[in-house]
Order: sequence, then C-alpha cells, then structure tokens
Amino acid sequence: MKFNISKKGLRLGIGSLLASAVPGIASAQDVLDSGDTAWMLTATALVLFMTIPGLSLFYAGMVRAKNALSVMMQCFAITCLMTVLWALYVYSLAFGNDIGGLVGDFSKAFMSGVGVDVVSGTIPETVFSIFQLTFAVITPALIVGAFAERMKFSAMLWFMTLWVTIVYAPIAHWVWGGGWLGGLGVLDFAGGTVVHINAGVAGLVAAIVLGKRRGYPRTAMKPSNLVLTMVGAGMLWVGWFGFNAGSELAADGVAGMAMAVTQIATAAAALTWMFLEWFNHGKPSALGLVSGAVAGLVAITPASGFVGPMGALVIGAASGLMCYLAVVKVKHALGYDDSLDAFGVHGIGGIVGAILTGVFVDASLGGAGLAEGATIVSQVGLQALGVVATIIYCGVVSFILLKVLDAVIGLRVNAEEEEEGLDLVLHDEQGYNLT
Amino acid sequence: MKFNISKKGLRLGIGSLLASAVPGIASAQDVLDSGDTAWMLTATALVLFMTIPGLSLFYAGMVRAKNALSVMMQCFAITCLMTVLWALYVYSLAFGNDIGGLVGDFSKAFMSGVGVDVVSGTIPETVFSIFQLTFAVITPALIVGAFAERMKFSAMLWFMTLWVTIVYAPIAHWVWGGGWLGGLGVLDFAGGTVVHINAGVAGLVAAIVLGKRRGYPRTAMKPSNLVLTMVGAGMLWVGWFGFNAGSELAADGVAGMAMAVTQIATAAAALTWMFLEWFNHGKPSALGLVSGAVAGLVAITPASGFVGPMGALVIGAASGLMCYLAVVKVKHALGYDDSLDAFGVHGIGGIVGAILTGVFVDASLGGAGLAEGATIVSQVGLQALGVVATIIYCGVVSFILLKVLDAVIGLRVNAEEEEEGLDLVLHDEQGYNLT
Amino acid sequence: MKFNISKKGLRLGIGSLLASAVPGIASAQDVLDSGDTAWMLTATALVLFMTIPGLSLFYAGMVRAKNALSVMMQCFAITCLMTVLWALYVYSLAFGNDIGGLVGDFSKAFMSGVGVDVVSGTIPETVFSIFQLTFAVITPALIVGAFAERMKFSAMLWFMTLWVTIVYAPIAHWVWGGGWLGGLGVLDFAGGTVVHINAGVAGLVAAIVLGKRRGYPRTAMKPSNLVLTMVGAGMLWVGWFGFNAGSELAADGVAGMAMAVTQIATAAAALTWMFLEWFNHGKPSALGLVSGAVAGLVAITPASGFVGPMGALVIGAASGLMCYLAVVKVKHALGYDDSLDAFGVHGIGGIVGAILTGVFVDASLGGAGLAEGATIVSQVGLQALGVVATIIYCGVVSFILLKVLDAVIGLRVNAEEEEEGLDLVLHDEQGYNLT
Amino acid sequence: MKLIMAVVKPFKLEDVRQALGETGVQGLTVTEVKGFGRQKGHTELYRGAEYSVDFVPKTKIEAAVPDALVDQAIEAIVTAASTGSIGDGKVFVSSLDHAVRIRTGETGDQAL
Amino acid sequence: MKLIMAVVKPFKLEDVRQALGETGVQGLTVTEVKGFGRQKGHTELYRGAEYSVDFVPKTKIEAAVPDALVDQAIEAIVTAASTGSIGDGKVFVSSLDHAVRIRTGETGDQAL
Amino acid sequence: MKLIMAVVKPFKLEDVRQALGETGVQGLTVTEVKGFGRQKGHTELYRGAEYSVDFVPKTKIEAAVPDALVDQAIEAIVTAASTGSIGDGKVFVSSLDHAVRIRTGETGDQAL
Ligand SMILES: Nc1ncnc2c1ncn2[C@@H]1O[C@H](COP(=O)(O)OP(=O)(O)O)[C@@H](O)[C@H]1O
Ligand SMILES: Nc1ncnc2c1ncn2[C@@H]1O[C@H](COP(=O)(O)OP(=O)(O)O)[C@@H](O)[C@H]1O
Ligand SMILES: Nc1ncnc2c1ncn2[C@@H]1O[C@H](COP(=O)(O)OP(=O)(O)O)[C@@H](O)[C@H]1O
Repeated sequence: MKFNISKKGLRLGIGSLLASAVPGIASAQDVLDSGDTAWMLTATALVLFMTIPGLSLFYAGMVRAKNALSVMMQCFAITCLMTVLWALYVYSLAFGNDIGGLVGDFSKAFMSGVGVDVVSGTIPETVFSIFQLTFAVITPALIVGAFAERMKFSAMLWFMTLWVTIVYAPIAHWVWGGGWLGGLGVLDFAGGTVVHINAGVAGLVAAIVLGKRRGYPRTAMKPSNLVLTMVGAGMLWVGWFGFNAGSELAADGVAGMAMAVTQIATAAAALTWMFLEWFNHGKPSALGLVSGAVAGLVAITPASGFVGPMGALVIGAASGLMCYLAVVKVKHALGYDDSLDAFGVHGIGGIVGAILTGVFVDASLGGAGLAEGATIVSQVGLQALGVVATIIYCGVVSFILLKVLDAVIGLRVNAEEEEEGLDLVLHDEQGYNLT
Repeated sequence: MKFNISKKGLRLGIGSLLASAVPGIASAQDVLDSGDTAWMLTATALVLFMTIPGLSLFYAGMVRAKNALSVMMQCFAITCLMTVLWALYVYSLAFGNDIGGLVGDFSKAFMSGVGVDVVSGTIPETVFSIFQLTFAVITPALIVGAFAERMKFSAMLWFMTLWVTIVYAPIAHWVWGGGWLGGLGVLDFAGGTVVHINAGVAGLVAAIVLGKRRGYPRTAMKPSNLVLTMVGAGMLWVGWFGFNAGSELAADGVAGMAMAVTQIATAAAALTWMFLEWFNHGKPSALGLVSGAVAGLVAITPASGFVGPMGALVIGAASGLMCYLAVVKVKHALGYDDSLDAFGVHGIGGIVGAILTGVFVDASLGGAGLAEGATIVSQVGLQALGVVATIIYCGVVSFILLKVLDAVIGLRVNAEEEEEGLDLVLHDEQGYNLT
Repeated sequence: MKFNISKKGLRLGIGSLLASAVPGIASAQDVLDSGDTAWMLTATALVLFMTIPGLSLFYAGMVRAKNALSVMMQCFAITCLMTVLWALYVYSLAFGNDIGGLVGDFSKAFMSGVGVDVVSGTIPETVFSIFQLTFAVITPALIVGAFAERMKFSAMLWFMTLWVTIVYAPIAHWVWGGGWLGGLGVLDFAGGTVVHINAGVAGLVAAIVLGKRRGYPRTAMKPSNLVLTMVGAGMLWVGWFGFNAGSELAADGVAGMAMAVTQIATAAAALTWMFLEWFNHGKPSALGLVSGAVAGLVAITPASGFVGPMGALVIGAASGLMCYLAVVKVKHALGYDDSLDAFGVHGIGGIVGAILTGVFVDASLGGAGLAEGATIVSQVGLQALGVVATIIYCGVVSFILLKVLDAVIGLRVNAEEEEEGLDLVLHDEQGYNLT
Repeated sequence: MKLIMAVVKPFKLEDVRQALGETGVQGLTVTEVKGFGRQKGHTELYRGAEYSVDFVPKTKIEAAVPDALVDQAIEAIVTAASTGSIGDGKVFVSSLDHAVRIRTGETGDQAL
Repeated sequence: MKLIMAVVKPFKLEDVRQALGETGVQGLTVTEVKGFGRQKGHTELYRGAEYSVDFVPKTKIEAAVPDALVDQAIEAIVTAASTGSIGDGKVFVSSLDHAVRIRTGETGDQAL
Repeated sequence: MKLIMAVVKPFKLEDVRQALGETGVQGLTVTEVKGFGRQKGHTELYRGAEYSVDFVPKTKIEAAVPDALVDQAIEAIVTAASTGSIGDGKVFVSSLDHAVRIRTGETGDQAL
C-alpha cells in the first residue's frame, strides 16, 4: 500500500507521531526552493482573493440592497483585524511550540523569529505564515453569512476577535500545528474541519442566538444582485485552487492532483444541485448552480491532497446532494434563519468531505493510500472524531461567547434600524446610487 | 536560421514528425520542475478566471438586464459540464493515443493513468490535463455570445455536450494531440484555430440557425451594464497571460516572450479600434476599446510563442482593423444576429492571427524562425489549411448538430418568453433587485 | 550589521556605486531560474490586474453614475497607450544605457535586443520589461482620480503621452534604472516615489489647473456604486502582492517578507482610518476602511523589501493617520477638488512610506539593515531628498504640460457637458441600463 | 370615478394591496418615489463630505375606483398603512372624467 | 385642458409616443411603474424560498392635452398600445385647472 | 385643495424644494421620470448600432396644497426651476376632492 508522498504530509508528520516536525519550525536542513516559493506566494494571493473580493461579492449579492455594503465591510474589516491579531499573537497560538497538543505557545508572538532568511520546508516562513493567515481570515468571514442583515458591526468585531483566539487558533493547532487531532492521524488537507465545519457551526450558533431577521420567512428577501453573486462564486472557485493546491506548500504532483480533484468535485456538486433543483422545482437556477459549486469546493477541501479524480466525482456529487437537502429542505423545516447558509453549505459540506476523505484516501479507490495499519473503517472513525470534536468545541465556545457579548454590549440592531438597512444605519453610506 | 527553442515546441514535436512526443505521454526521462509547475498551476487558475468570472461578466454586461443571469448561468454550467465530461472521456479523445491523426483513443478515460506521480514534460500530467480543460471550458462558453438572449438552457446543454465531443476534442487532437494538422507543421501556439476560430464559426452557425432576436435590429437593445463589461474585459486580458504564456507549459524565455507579445498586440488592437471608431463615428467608445482589446488577444493567441514584439504590434493592429470592419460594418450589412459578436471578434480575430503567425514567425521579422525548409509563403499556406479545415469541419458538424437538436427538442424559447427575459422564464430569478 | 540580501538589491547595486549593474543589462553569468520566472510572470499579471479591473472599479464606483464609464475608459486606454509607447521607446528611456544619471538612451527602443533568450538576473528580460511596464501603466491611471468627472478624453491622452515620456521615464531611471537617486542610496523598493508620490503630485497639479467640478463642494456628489469600489479595493490589495513582492524580481525570502509586511501594513492602516472615523464622526464607513487600506498599501510600497513585520505595523498606522487627515481635513480646508483623492492617498501615503523606510530599514528595528556607514538620520535625509526631488520635478513639469495643453486644445469639457455626464457626451454610452 | 393616490411606507405595500383587494378594488399601479415631509431623513458620509438627505423612500399607489367604493377604499388604505409613527403618508382623491380599458375598449366603471 | 394618464406595456412606449405625436401631442412624461391587475405575475426561487410576485412592470405615460385633442389622443393610445392580451393597460382622464411652461411663463394651452 | 404637479430638470429639485418650503408647503413627493418634448435627447452607440434616445431625465414633483397657497406655490416653482433654456419643464394643477393623513386620520387642509 502506497503512502501519500505529499511534501506537506512529510512536513506535518501525518501518520507519524513526530509532532515536532510541524511547519514553521525551521530546521537546518530546510532549503528554499524558488518554484515552491513562487507557487506559495501565488497561492497566498489567491486565498486572499477568495475573501476580498470573492466572498464579499458572493455575500453582498445575496443580501438586500440596503445591507450590501455592510457584509462587504464586515468581510473587509475581518481581513484587517485578523491580520493584525495574527501578527501579534494568533499565529503563535496556532503554530508556536505545542503545549500539550492543545495550543501553541507565545514563542512566535509579534512574528518573532520569522525573519527574511528563515525557511520552513522549502519556502520562507513568512510565506507559510501569511498563507495560513489567509485561512484565519476567510474562516470568520464565512460566518458573516449566517448573521447577515442584523448584527451590530461593533459586536461582530468583538466576537471575531475572541473567536479567532479561543476557537480558531486552537483548532488549527490541533489539526495542523502539531496538536492532538493531527497526531492521531485525522486527515484534513486544506481545512474541512478547521475552516468549514468550524465556520459553519459558529454560524449556526450565531443564527440561532441572534434570532431570525424581521419578517423572515414571510417577507420576500430577494437577493439584490445575483450577477455579483455569480462573480463572487467564480472568484471563490478560482481562488480555491490556492486554498487546496496551496495547502501542499509546494509545487509538486500532490499540488497538481489537489487542483485536479478540486475542479472535478466542484463541477460534480454544482451539476448535482442544478439537476436536483430542476427535478424538484421544475427549473434550474443560477443561485442553485453556484451554491452547489461552493458545496463541492467545501467538501473536497479536506480530501484534496488525498483522493483521486473519481473519488472527487463522488465526493462532489454527495456534497451537492447533502447541502441541497440541508439548505432547501431541512433549514426551512427547522425554521432557523441562517441568512446565507453558512451552515448549510460550509458546515454540511465540510462534514461530508471530512468523512468521505476517510473512504477515498484508500489506494484501491484511487487515493493516496491509508496510513500503515489503518483501514477505511478506522480512518472514517478518526475523521468522525475530528468532526465531532470540532462541532462540540466550536459550538459550545461560540455559544458562550455570543451570550456573553449579547449581555454586555448587545448583538443586534433594533427593529427600526434593521428596517432601514445596516448600510445607512451603521455606516452612513449606501451601496448603490445609480440614478 | 534559428529555430524556436520553446519547451512546448520540443515536446509537441513541431516541425518534426515525431507525433508521438505529445504532452500527456509521460516518459522515463520526464522530471518535474517546481518552477514550471508553479507557473502552470497559476496559469490554470488564470484561464479558469477568464471564463468565470471574466467572460461571464463581459457577456452579462452586454445583454439586456432581463437576460444577464442567463448568460452567466450558461458560462458557469458549461464550466461544470465540460469538467465532468473532460474527466470522463473528452481528455482522452483529445490527448489519448492517436488514432490515425484524427482523434485520441479511450486510454485516458476516467483520467486513468493520470496519477500523482505522472510527469508530462516538466509538470504533473494532472496539471497539463486541467490546464487543457480550461481551454475546453472557455471555447464553448465563447459560443454563448452568439446565441445569447434566445436559446433554451436545456438545448444549450445538449448542444455543448455533443459539440465538445464531436467538434472540439478532434480539432484539439489535430493541432495539439499528435494529430494531422500539428504533424504537418501548422502553428497554433495557444489556440487560434482550436479555440477561437472554432468558437467563432460555431457561434455564427448557431446565430443563423436560431435566427435573430425579436425586434433585432429595429429595437434598441442596449447593454445593461457596460461597467461590468469593462471589468470582464480586464479580467480576460489578465487571464489571457495564463492562456498564452501558459501554453508554453513552462516558465522560460518563450513564456516570457509570449506574455510580452500578448500585452503589445492587445494594446495595439484596442487603440486601432478606438481610433477607427473615433474617426468614423466622431467619438471613441469604451465598448469599442475593449472589443478591440479582445480582438487583439484573440489574434495574438496562435502567434504568441512564435513572434516578436514588433510582429505583435502589426498583428494587433491588423486584428483591430479587421474585427472592427466585421462587427461594425459587415455584420450589419449581412443582417445576421450574432448577439455579442462571437464570430466577428473570435472568428475573424482568430483567422487574422492564424494567417499572420505564418508571416511573423520568420526570424527576419523578429520571430522564432520558420522550420527547416519552410518559407513564409509555405507557412502561410499551412496556416490557411488549418483555418479552412477548422472552418469546414466545425461549420458543417455544428450545423448538423443544431438542426437535429432543433427538430428533436427545439432550440429557442417562444416569443413571449423572449419578451419577458430568460432569467425569469428559464431560471425563476432576476439579476438585479436593487430597489 | 546585516545587510539586506535581496536579489534585487544586489542586482540594482543598492548601497554600492556600481550603477552599471542595473536590471535589463543581461550579462554572461545570468541564468534563468524557473521558479523566479514563474513568480514574475504571475506578479506581472497581478500588477496589470491592479489597473484593469482593480483601479478602474475602485474609481468607477466613487464617481457619479453618469461618469462611471469615463474613468474606466481612461484607465483602460492608458493601459493600451502606455503599452505601445513602452514598447516603442519608454522602456528604453527608463532602462536603456544610462546618460549622466538622468535618463536612458534609445538602445532598447522598439524592444531591440530584448529577445527570447536574453536573461536579466534570473528571469527573461521580456518579463522584467513587461513587469516594469505594468508600473508605467498604473502610475498615470492613478492620476485619473484627481481630475475625474471633468477632463476631456483627448486632452487626457495627450497629457499622459507627454507625462510618461518627460516625467515618469526619467524618474523611474533615477531610482531603478541606474540613475542618480538610486546611486546615492535612496531606497524605494517598489515605487513609493516613482509611482505614488509621482502620481499624487501630478494629480494635485491637475486638480488645481483644471479647477473644481461644477457644484463642488456644495452639491452632493455621492459615489454611484460603493459595492464596486469595495471590489476594486480588494483587487488592488491582492494585486499589490505582485507589485511589492514582485519587485524583488525573484521568489525568495525577501519576496516573502515583502508580502508579509504588505499584508500587515495594509491592515494596520485600514483599521487606523476606520477607528479615526468612528471616533470623529461616530460611525465607521466602508469607504473609509478601504481608503485606509489603500493608504497602507501605498506607504509600505517603498519599504516592502527593507522592513520587518513590526515596522510595517507602524508604517501602516502612520499612513492611515496622515492620509485620513489629508483627505478628510486638509483637503476640505484648502478647498481644491482632487475628486478621488489621488494626492491625499497616493501622494501623502507615498511620502510617509518613503520617509519611514529610512527609519525601519534599520536592523535594530527589524529591518534589513542600513548600508555600510549609513545611520537612520542620514538615510532619512536621503529619503527626503528623493521625495523632494520627485515633488519638484514632477510638479513643475506636470504644471507646464497642463498649461500648454490647456492653451492648445483645452483640458476641460464645458459646463453643460459636465452636467450631462462624460459617458454620454464623450463616448455616446451609458454605464448602466438596468431597467 | 375617482383616482385615489396614496403615498405610504414601502414595506406597507403588500398590506395595502390586500386591504384594497378585499374592498373590491381590482387593479392598481405602483411607483417608487421619494417623499419629503416631517419625517426626517438621514446623513451620508463619504471621505469627510457629509450629505444630509431629506428625502425618504416611499411608495405611491394609484387606484381608479368607482364612486361607490371610494370611502371604503380610503378606509382600507388608512387602516392598512398606519403604523402610528411620523411618515405614514397621505391619501389624496381626485375626480376622473373618463377611463378606458385598452384591451377591450370598455369605458367607465367597466374599465376599472 | 385634460391630463391623460395611460398605463401600458413597456415595450409599447415607442408606439404610443409616435401615435400621440401624430395627433399633435407635443410632450409627455413617462414613469416606470409596477402594475397589479388581472395579468398574473411570476414566481421567483432563491435557495428553496419561493416568492410569488404579483406585480408586473408597466409604463405610465402622462400627457396634458387641450380639450380639443382629448378624444383623438385616447383613440391613438388605445390603438397603439393594444395587443389584445390581458394586461394591455388603462387610460384615465382627469381635468387640469392650470398649466404653466416654466421657461416662458406661458399658461393654458400655450403651455402644453 | 389642489394637486400641483411639476416636471423639472433634475438638478433643480433642491432649489424647488426650498422655494416651496418658503411658501409654506410642508410636504411633497418626488418621482424620477423621463420626459419627451422639444428638448432633444442624445445618441448612443454600441458596436456600430446607433440608438437615438428622445427621452431626457426629468424629476416630477407632486405637492398637495391648500387653495390659498396655489398661486404662490406655482410662482415659487417657476422661479426656482427656470434656467431659460429648452426643457425647463411644466407645472400642472388639478383639483383634489379629499386628503387624509394616514397617521392621524386628519382630513382636508389639515392633512397636508
Ligand atoms: N403636501 C403634500 N403633497 C404631496 N405629498 C406629501 C405632502 N405631504 C406629505 N407628503 C408625502 O407624505 C409623506 C409623509 O409625510 P410626513 O410629513 O413625513 O409624515 P406624515 O405622513 O406622518 O404626515 C412624505 O414623505 C411625502 O411623500
Ligand atoms: N383600477 C385601477 N387603477 C389603477 N391602475 C389600474 C387599475 N386597474 C388596472 N390598472 C393598471 O393596469 C394594468 C393592467 O391591468 P390588468 O387588469 O392586468 O389587465 P387589463 O389591462 O387587460 O385589464 C395593471 O397592471 C395596472 O397597472
Ligand atoms: N403636454 C405635456 N404633458 C406632460 N408632460 C409634458 C408635456 N409637455 C412637456 N412635458 C414635460 O416637460 C418637459 C419639458 O418639455 P420641453 O418641451 O422639452 O421643454 P419646455 O419645458 O422648455 O417646454 C418634457 O421633457 C416633459 O417631461
């Protein structure tokens, strides 16, 4: 049985217990490779591109015109805030020296030790750090979709500051930073748990704690600009190549395969959603098609360095189906108001992908191969452990954070403000003045 | 006489009869280069970026608001559909083992043999395959411009499925996959014939078979959002660097020159169109400027690995002139309704570029040099052969496909539906709800 | 004291007097590196992406709807015009053989000698040349913001043609082409003086010479589409990675650090502006946030290859503060009408960055280290010299050019045309026809 | 026949339409308008330039009704559109001389 | 003087304008409106949320005409705007007390 | 009560609103419209297809005023909206039978 030869895999020590071999720990034998560095500089730009402008467009087009700027502003402000926090201490919490498998220490606070000449694997550690930062940017930005059109901007900033510190940094450490989940052999190539389940669950909790938008679901809340949503979806897709193929941290065969399976799974998921909608509703919609695409992108994320093209096809189709059901059926049945389906797409898609990674990693199914001694069943068990641990930890802590903030400063704008729209009320601006 | 030292050239066996040395055929001596791989991962992302969001924005801005989503939906759905078909069998038809110079076999169906470790030239074959896929995505998407605002979505899906199988895959094989045109020495660096003439001719046939839009040309059919068309044009230009410089399949001097000539030809064509319009109409328009840019991008495509900066200037200017005449004069004179000028820009621009490649490849004109024994006249003859073969094969087969589909399922929405707009009628959505 | 190990630094001969070692001068020992080339191909695409569509969206969203296309058209036409002029002679003026430290000669006119095989440093000279071209494109495009909504398109074309020849090319030569400023040891990694101060000052002069827009500041001139401005800002940020990290001309540790400090400074500046506005006005605005981001991007530009993460944080915050004051307070106090704050953001941000580069380059402050024998004070003096030289030369020559053009062909549309909007009056088009 | 013109808060449109429907009014025409009155507007800020906007978005509803229905229709509108806060809007009534249904050529009350 | 207000299908605007022009009406004012009546609307679907939209886009044309022209003008509108299918729209006529051309201060029929 | 309807050049809206305010008119309703008249439109060109657009953007202002204020209000509008060039627009006045303030139920002049 062949084992995955990913450079990242080696560096992360997946399947071994050498938790010390984490990235960010420069060692004497690390030599910079200009090709790998070239790709990782690019991949970093691509992942930033996913959030600004990609995700902010995707979201801005789906909300009503009076709130379009507010979601863009949230995405943009999160980008800035996470960047500063990352440089100050969050990078260190996630990738500093491991403390008991749970979190990093403060050894890299203020980017200390991350100099021009420090190489991690085959790339500068600066690049590794900023690449990882872009993940810490998009994860909170994804949550915005769940509470869109009603949360106070100030409360959002407080929540994200606390959340990235207490929820994101530890979970990133668990999986990628030398923590217990990675050590156990849980596979998450590019962030199915760390990014998507994490964001989806936090979003679900936020949607429930904040409550429904006024008038939901009776009032029509039509997307203001689906043209821009389509644009955002296209940007997300393109940028996701950086997300998944970049997670190899090198320009090699695994990165190439990660790109290929990303493309295939996304297409399969999009078509699945489209045909389901066509069959159930009678017409295929543009929003359905791109929602499916995002579902596929999410689901292939944890799997992208581990599975082959045909595994990707199945993962995509499964994710398209499950997310469709979650968004179109289950959400309406349960009645919570996850405005832009952060949970339905990212949470569910992430879970589907995390579990199926354990299946399609098997070499007999075209994957990179299970670790020595593992079976599909054992690996799926491990994957489920990763999923459950993330859901519980993220769910509980997010809930507490939100409840505390609600008590202290209040999470939501008042009814009249919500009616008038967040753009004018919170930012004294309007998104569109076209006439 | 110096001969072109392009890695791609060597690999494709241009000028030789070693048709077996096609890409995708991994051989023992192929060693992965991380720099080349880095560039090709990036180039793949750039070409996908050309279609979603680039082309879909370019097109969506030019149609009326009631059809804006429909063209975006078509571009996006084509992206998904082509991806799945590619992975299943189209890649193999184009780049599988050659059958009589006409088409590939099924040896690579289901991406079989395209594993993590398989290297083609200096890059993973996965990357080669997905890079080529992005060409198979944009080509049908370009055709959308010709029948925009009136074709049924279902008929479009059927047509594209058949077309990529029977038209695109063989022609790609002829030129790049070890087929007869490449073997004869026809030069098409990045797809002047395979992509642009092919799409342009199919578009022209479709525009004629479907017939004019209701009210054309009497009724004003103003572009709904030229701001977005400008954005799309910018994205096309940027993405085209991946298209042309990526077609070298390596990060080397030929790729660099391909980027340089792309930039120069595009600028020359755009200015040419702008000044022609200024002179003829009295004012230069933004849509004219960017139409010229796209004309230049198209024309330099086949030439990009073969010509020098001053050749590019001439090719650009010639293309700007010819496409301007085709779109602004000839189309109106002939009276067919190629809604967004897929033929006028891509068909004509592709022909201009393909022919002039045979001229400016000559070393005395700054090009990479003609093959041993060839003269400008003989090369132009070969180029013309490629053009004519593409026009005839694509034209005839596209015509038959469309006529059959029209008889079986019908190609066009009815008059009332066309009046109401495809977004609402076919997709139950609206592009803009800004108030 | 460690000295900056940047490949670019070595190549540019910074700190030495080897002014002959400028890029573009291929030498026997130059060997192409595929990784560096991969990154520079990408960086070139990223910088083009900053102008079209990035900057044109950023600007188009801020003007009134009736002028949206006109600014996009200006950005796009500048891109084309600069490209052709660059290939013809401007590249040579900037990077040809040095004449007295002032300007290049015509040795590279018509791209002569810039062949497929010519390597500059570790990349093809074609790539170096086109990369530099993208800077010569965005600099004039930035000026557009200052005279938006009132300048004649024809006058704009004339002005830019003359300006790039007489102002941009020499100043680029002074700093990067082997000229006197670079020779003295003035540090400008990616264009704080050449691009931003230069554009800002020319913009200020143009705003004053053309005069205020009709009705300014009494009439409300609301941005037509801040959603698109946010998108443009995101694109600028992403593209700026190519601008700054690309200016290393290699994929190495300096490039990595340049990317990291770019990210950090931008975030710090954006948050600074946001909190200042929140404090002063009572609400944070989206336009304020992204204006701050651009201010940070500008200020880190000259510093990006020289400073460390904490230096970047300070530079960003300082730039956010100073540009905020310039735009929100000083401009209104002085009463000139710099429509989109080309001077307030690019001029002021460029000055802040240029000066502080001289401080934070010091190794004790986390920077790459001062040149042998230099102190912070001496370096800041040098930096100030660079700033002042640019302001004076650019200011005086721009003023003369504009006055001459005004006398000869007139700079401004008439009052009625301004009222109707430039899109219809100059281009016979409308940006939006959404209903 | 009378022409009733009502200016109401935009989110009340659906309620007013239903209320009118219940009184027997079969058709109406709606326009998005901006209103100026006692209700105060808002402020917008763009890079330090402050604009105070006195106009607020309103919806104008026009319905031609037979004389017999006028009072009921007004009553229905007032009830449905009222929130009790400033800016609820107005109802204006004027006389119509003539009405024609284009499709059929019917005139008078038949046309409504 | 009378004020003629016609609500028609949007794509008929150009025809109506021409027809009115031929009767001698020299000016008119056009508004984009949404109509509610017998013509049915459409359904929109966004991620499983179905909205039924009862309003259809219409164009409102207002023309002030001298009394002598009223009948001809109505006739012209009805003929030009008619397609025979539901939703063709209405013509309403009311009386004007007064008209002024701002530029010249002319009043009455002179002002039209 | 009278309903004054004025069609003016868009950039004159603010001046007209102020002028009306000074005469004591307390509320008004504004619609963006397209006007057709003597003022000529413009040409648009898209890839060789030339469209001549005869409509020009105008702003319609509607104000219901007590009879006593009508003349002053007209005067104020005409003065404020005039530029002296073609296309300055029109003022039309018609009678109102009835007015209601929705919030309070006040009627007649009280409602304005
Ligand atoms: N005299 C008037 N003529 C026309 N429209 C008016 C008039 N007065 C008020 N309106 C319209 O009614 C709306 C509500 O009026 P306002 O004075 O704000 O509050 P209220 O309805 O509580 O009296 C205004 O925004 C305007 O559209
Ligand atoms: N009573 C009415 N008052 C005002 N507008 C009306 C009225 N009835 C109909 N309309 C307008 O006329 C349009 C067409 O009416 P509808 O009942 O759909 O068909 P038809 O014109 O064939 O009778 C409606 O969309 C609406 O704008
Ligand atoms: N008879 C009319 N009925 C309704 N609106 C009219 C009429 N005549 C003119 N208008 C409106 O007044 C505007 C100005 O009229 P126009 O003839 O261009 O110039 P002027 O105001 O100088 O007479 C038109 O654009 C139109 O909106």
